[in-house]
Amino acid sequence: MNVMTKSNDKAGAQAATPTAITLIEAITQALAYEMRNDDSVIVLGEDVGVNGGVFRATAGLQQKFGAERVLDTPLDETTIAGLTVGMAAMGMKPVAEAQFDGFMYPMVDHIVCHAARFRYRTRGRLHCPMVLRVPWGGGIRAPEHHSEANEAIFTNVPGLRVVLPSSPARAYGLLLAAIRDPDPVIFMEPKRIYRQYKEVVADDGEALPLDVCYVLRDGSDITLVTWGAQVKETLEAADKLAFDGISAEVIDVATLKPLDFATIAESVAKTGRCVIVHEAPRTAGFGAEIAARLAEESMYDLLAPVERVTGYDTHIPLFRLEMKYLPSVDKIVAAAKRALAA
Amino acid sequence: MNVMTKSNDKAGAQAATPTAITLIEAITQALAYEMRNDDSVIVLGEDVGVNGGVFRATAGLQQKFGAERVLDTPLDETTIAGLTVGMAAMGMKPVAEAQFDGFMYPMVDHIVCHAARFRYRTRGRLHCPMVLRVPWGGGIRAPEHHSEANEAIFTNVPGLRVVLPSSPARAYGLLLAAIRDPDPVIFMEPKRIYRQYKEVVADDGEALPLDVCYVLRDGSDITLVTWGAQVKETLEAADKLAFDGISAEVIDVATLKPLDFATIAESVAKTGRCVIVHEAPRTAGFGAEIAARLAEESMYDLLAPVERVTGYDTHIPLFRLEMKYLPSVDKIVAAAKRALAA
Amino acid sequence: MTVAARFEIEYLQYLGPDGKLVAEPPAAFADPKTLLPLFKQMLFVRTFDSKSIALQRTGKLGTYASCLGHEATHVGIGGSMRPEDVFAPSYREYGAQFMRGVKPREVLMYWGGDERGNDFEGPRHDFSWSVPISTQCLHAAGAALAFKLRKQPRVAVACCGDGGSSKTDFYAALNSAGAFTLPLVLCVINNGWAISVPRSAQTGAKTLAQKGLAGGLNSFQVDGNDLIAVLEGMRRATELARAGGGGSVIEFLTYRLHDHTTADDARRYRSEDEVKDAWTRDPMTRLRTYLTAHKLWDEATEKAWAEECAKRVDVELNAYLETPVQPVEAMFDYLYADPPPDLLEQRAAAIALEKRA
Amino acid sequence: MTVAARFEIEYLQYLGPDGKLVAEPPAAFADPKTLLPLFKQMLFVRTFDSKSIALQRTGKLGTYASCLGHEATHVGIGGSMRPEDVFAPSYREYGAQFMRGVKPREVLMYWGGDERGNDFEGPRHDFSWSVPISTQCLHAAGAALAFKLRKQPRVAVACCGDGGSSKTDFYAALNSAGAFTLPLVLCVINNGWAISVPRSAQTGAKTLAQKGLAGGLNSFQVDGNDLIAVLEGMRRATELARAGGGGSVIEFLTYRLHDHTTADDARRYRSEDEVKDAWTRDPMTRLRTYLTAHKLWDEATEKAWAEECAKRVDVELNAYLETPVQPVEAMFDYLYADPPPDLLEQRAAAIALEKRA
Ligand SMILES: Cc1ncc(C[n+]2csc(CCOP(=O)(O)OP(=O)(O)O)c2C)c(N)n1
Ligand SMILES: Cc1ncc(C[n+]2csc(CCOP(=O)(O)OP(=O)(O)O)c2C)c(N)n1
Ligand SMILES: [Mg+2]
Ligand SMILES: [Mg+2]
Repeated sequence: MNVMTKSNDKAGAQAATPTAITLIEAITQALAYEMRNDDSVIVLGEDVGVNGGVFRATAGLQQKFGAERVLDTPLDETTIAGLTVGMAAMGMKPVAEAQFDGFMYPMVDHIVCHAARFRYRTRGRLHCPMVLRVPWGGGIRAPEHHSEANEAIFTNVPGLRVVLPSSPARAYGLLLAAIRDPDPVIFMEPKRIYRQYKEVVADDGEALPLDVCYVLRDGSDITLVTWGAQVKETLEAADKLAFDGISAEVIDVATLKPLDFATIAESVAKTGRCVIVHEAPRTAGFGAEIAARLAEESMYDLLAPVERVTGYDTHIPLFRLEMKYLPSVDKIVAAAKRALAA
Repeated sequence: MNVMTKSNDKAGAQAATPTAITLIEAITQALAYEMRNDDSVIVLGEDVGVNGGVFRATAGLQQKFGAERVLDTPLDETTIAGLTVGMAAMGMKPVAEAQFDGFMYPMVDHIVCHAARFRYRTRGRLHCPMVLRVPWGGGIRAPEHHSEANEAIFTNVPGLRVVLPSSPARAYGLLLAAIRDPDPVIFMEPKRIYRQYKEVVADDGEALPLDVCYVLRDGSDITLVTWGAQVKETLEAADKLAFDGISAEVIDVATLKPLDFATIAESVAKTGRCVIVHEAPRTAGFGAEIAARLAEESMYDLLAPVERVTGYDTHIPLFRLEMKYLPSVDKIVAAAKRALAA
Repeated sequence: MTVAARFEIEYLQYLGPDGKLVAEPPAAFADPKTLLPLFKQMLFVRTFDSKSIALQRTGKLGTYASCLGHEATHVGIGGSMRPEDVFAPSYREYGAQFMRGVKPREVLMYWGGDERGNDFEGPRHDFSWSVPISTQCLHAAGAALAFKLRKQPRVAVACCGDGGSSKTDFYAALNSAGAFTLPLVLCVINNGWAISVPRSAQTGAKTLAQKGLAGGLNSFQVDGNDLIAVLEGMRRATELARAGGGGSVIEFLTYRLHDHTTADDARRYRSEDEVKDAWTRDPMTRLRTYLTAHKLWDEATEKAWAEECAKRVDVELNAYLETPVQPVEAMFDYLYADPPPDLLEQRAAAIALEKRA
Repeated sequence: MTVAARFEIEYLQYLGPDGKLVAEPPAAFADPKTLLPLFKQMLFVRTFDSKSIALQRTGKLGTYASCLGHEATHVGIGGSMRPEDVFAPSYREYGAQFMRGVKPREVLMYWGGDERGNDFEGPRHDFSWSVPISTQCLHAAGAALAFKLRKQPRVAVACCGDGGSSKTDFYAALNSAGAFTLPLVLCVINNGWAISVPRSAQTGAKTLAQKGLAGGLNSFQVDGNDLIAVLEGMRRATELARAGGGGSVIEFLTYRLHDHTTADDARRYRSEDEVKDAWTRDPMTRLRTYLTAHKLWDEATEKAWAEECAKRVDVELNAYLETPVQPVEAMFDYLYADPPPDLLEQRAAAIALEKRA
């Protein structure tokens, strides 16, 4: 391997010819980069050490940075959340891992009452520069509680950022941004596409902007808005629609909170139609906020009712049925056609 | 006092001439009724016993029904939630109290992972007939964490009911319904109006229907949709609008989840305009779901963009500023006028 | 110096790793014959376990959590309970569940991604598997509270792991058991590992049993590979509970001989030597030796029983494999007793979509 | 019988309720002179407390949590810490906070409904008041972990109540302290009541100190009305922590002489007799007697100091009362370092609304 290092670059570039990596490898790469770059970055969670995480997101980090930078915690999510808040308040930058989406609930108290409030409560005297990473969503044939899309739990909570990357490049760039952000970030990783495909992602330490939507595909007839694993199905739906001569714009929301509604509004102003796609249950899922903003601010642009393609208002079933629960390319195409027919 | 009892009525009517009572007294009255009526009903929480609850919602119940029916728990909300789930699964009907909205977060795990799932998980073998009561919302000059409107935490969770009464009569009737419902109910009580006014509420054990909106005032020009403490401001706003010749229909959602959208849709079909009022932060508050449904299903009825009058996207401040945070009559009137001018 | 309180944590062991008694067994279990049916059940469980792992490897089962090495603890716990008691397992105590009437096919259904596995025929009031670690301990405490309030002589028994004993729900359960004097037995099954995290990283406590002292509970350790110690520990705890004497924390010392689950590769984080060493304390071997010494078991019997186990497991496997998938509406039908109209609309839409497909 | 572990919970007391020594004081506190500044601080705190209650009664303060009866514990804890240590209070340990530099006016601001009370001048790294019970214990554990990882010789001290010792966060904190050998001192201030719930209803444990055994921590009780015992207990715990020896749980036995807060009426749930009896163990009286016996204090000094305290408290009260309300934009300005555009729009709208009003 051809190793290139600039002496004034603490983090260093690791490889001159970056190879294509998966989303999960991009996560690991971003963690490693920022741990080299900033020694206040600490990784903690269950099995993140020697084992490298149940999904291998932290693989090799303990070997590289030592057991004082990568900590296996006792098995308690309340503990992880509370320790993270306390460390962050003392100026460290903890990046905690919740092992699965379904195990985040015991963390809600410390996140909502403390992480999201320290700056506000103390008028800026203390704050919480922390990231909580969590493998998110369904579709991997996992046991119960390993498949939940629970982003809505956090989107009504002031003071938080909720970020959901959908490609290796965005995983790398947004995770770097999340770690560097001085406020708490819930970083949800679509586990279904952890290893779906590879992409060349330079390990250059360049963060991508938070708080903005990413337009993945330009279009003029209809706007498809989504995030996380469903980006894939949505892009495929756009392909299918194109085949029928329909030009779909595809937007990856990427940061749900705070929402960059301007980008969505601009697109809908152009297309007049909008389908929102997410895998969480429909009622009061985050899609509702986007539809609400459209009803408030884009009413006169809308040529058709807004459509939501979502999980049903029931729990995601165990894996024998789970794919029937999730949004599919067909469901998205059908919704788009309904909107276009309206 | 003129006591009338029917021998075949276990619960018994306590007073022939019911006196006017406050919302909190209606809660106590409903609890007492159902405890007489059904001995599987158990009240538990912090300070609910001798002290009768910090708001006196359970005043006198321990004296009346004994310490085995009204239990002071150790000071831990995880404990309260977990015990409640376990008791409910064994066929009791626990009515747990969280002392304040801001202390519910440690209960989220047991509510979301278990209360909401027992029936689903076991294909009906076990279920959770429980109620979690919680004083909800701001405006009482209380310390931090005593003023939160956090209903949105629960509205995306399948399997739950979320109920928010706004008058003594609805508090009585809906709490009875909640206790009798075989599924878990989060019962949020607008503490700001606990003692705001009195109303005659017969202690007749008559439940009111869950899962339906209550139309509190008929109108033809605009629909005002709200719940909880804001019902008062909304009705006052309707009065003010009437003064200007505007006829506002006022809907108390009452059960947020599952939502009776049909009643709202019907009203908007008539009025063509809608203002949604709630005190939780705007983004991804439950108002978003209502606006989203309008954008999906009532697009062609809408004559103006939907308006939301809500708390800001920040934490409700400590009490010196809190009233500036909450929706007010003026804010509602202004929003209605914007909608009417559109 | 004034001493406000003093405590001791007892350790129970009767049958050593070599199959010889290290202490006089308690009267109730002095006759080795009483152990025979449990030993047979342990063998059955081990057969079930290895066949389930094999099934998973062929793609016919989802992630599966093996119980290899836990047989004495699991079967001993299940065998110590009465039908009217309530059991709150974590996710690998099949031995305990089989003793209570849960069918192997139901275990397979659960790990096979079908909720109907939780609708088991075992005691209908038992809790189902609990994936969120140790939350079942609090549900068991709630059940125990219900029993106490109803004055029923029933006991709630919950299991969690060494890792699970770090979970706040475990602490909440023992705190409640002490505060309300609940008929609750908290079984901490210390198998040395919580996935890749060793017992030593979970806590600074010398024993996991002593956590019970935090709630004023009856707290002790047993050798979880010694069926007699398991039975005696459970006897003490359930008798105390049934007599209104309150809760216990029992730490069962055993070892997870397999990977955490079929999705795990334990070689990444623990040494072959440690596992080899743990095999010398295998619960099966010592009991076999003991029963053989008492002429209650021999190779021929073992062979016959092994065949019988294999046959019975195959019946269960086939029953599982032949169970058709639930219809799509199953995801709507068990959410509410009284489903709201919107949900019924979604249900109808899902069915329509199926028909089209 | 094999014993796996043995424990003892020690109880520290030096100065009895009558102001006489019941045991030889430790060398560090053998000279009564060392106690004098702390005693004066205790008197100051009591003055502050009664004036704050009076202020609340006139409607010029929100709900206020009195510290009456806790003075020795609070001042002793604060007086045992170094500036670079971190303190994580619950909501009534003003005595400890004053020792660290928090101003009385800041306490009043907080209870007066103004977030700026939390922006105190006391150590800028100290945690603010924590209303959600015992959550501060875990934040202190996180701080202790940060100190340890950075190899700083700093100690994190958290306070919670007897009720707070039932909270899962408290257990999580002591579990972490043991697992990571953290420089953490968990102070359980057992004042007999959690609002209306007596200590006896919180747990079946004989002492609250023994909860520390669950995490393998150094665990003991002190007489929280005896300043010497408080100081000695804190000395032992902080020295152990600073030396890398890990965490402690100290149970301070004291009594809440006032209502829970000004929003509470304790007569509903506890007897006058109990309160009368508790007054016989008042921390102030015994220390006054002790210092007077050593000619370090007398009535004239007390009178002069009481006047001084009253004057100082009045200055603080006035400073609080004269602080204007924050502008409306204050509710937007401290949420994010980098506020999103939508929030800035809401901010502008709120300001515009103010101007119109
Ligand atoms: C709340 C929660 N967090 C994390 C997990 C993921 N997880 C599953 S099993 C396990 C380890 C459990 O270890 P232990 O309690 O010792 O039980 P064992 O598996 O050894 O029987 C973890 C971390 C989970 N199921 N629930
Ligand atoms: C999580 C949470 N639940 C409930 C409350 C309400 N509450 C405030 S103080 C208190 C009692 C605390 O008792 P204790 O811990 O003994 O402390 P003390 O007030 O006696 O100092 C309760 C229940 C709270 N603040 N936080
Ligand atoms: Mg284990
Ligand atoms: Mg107390």
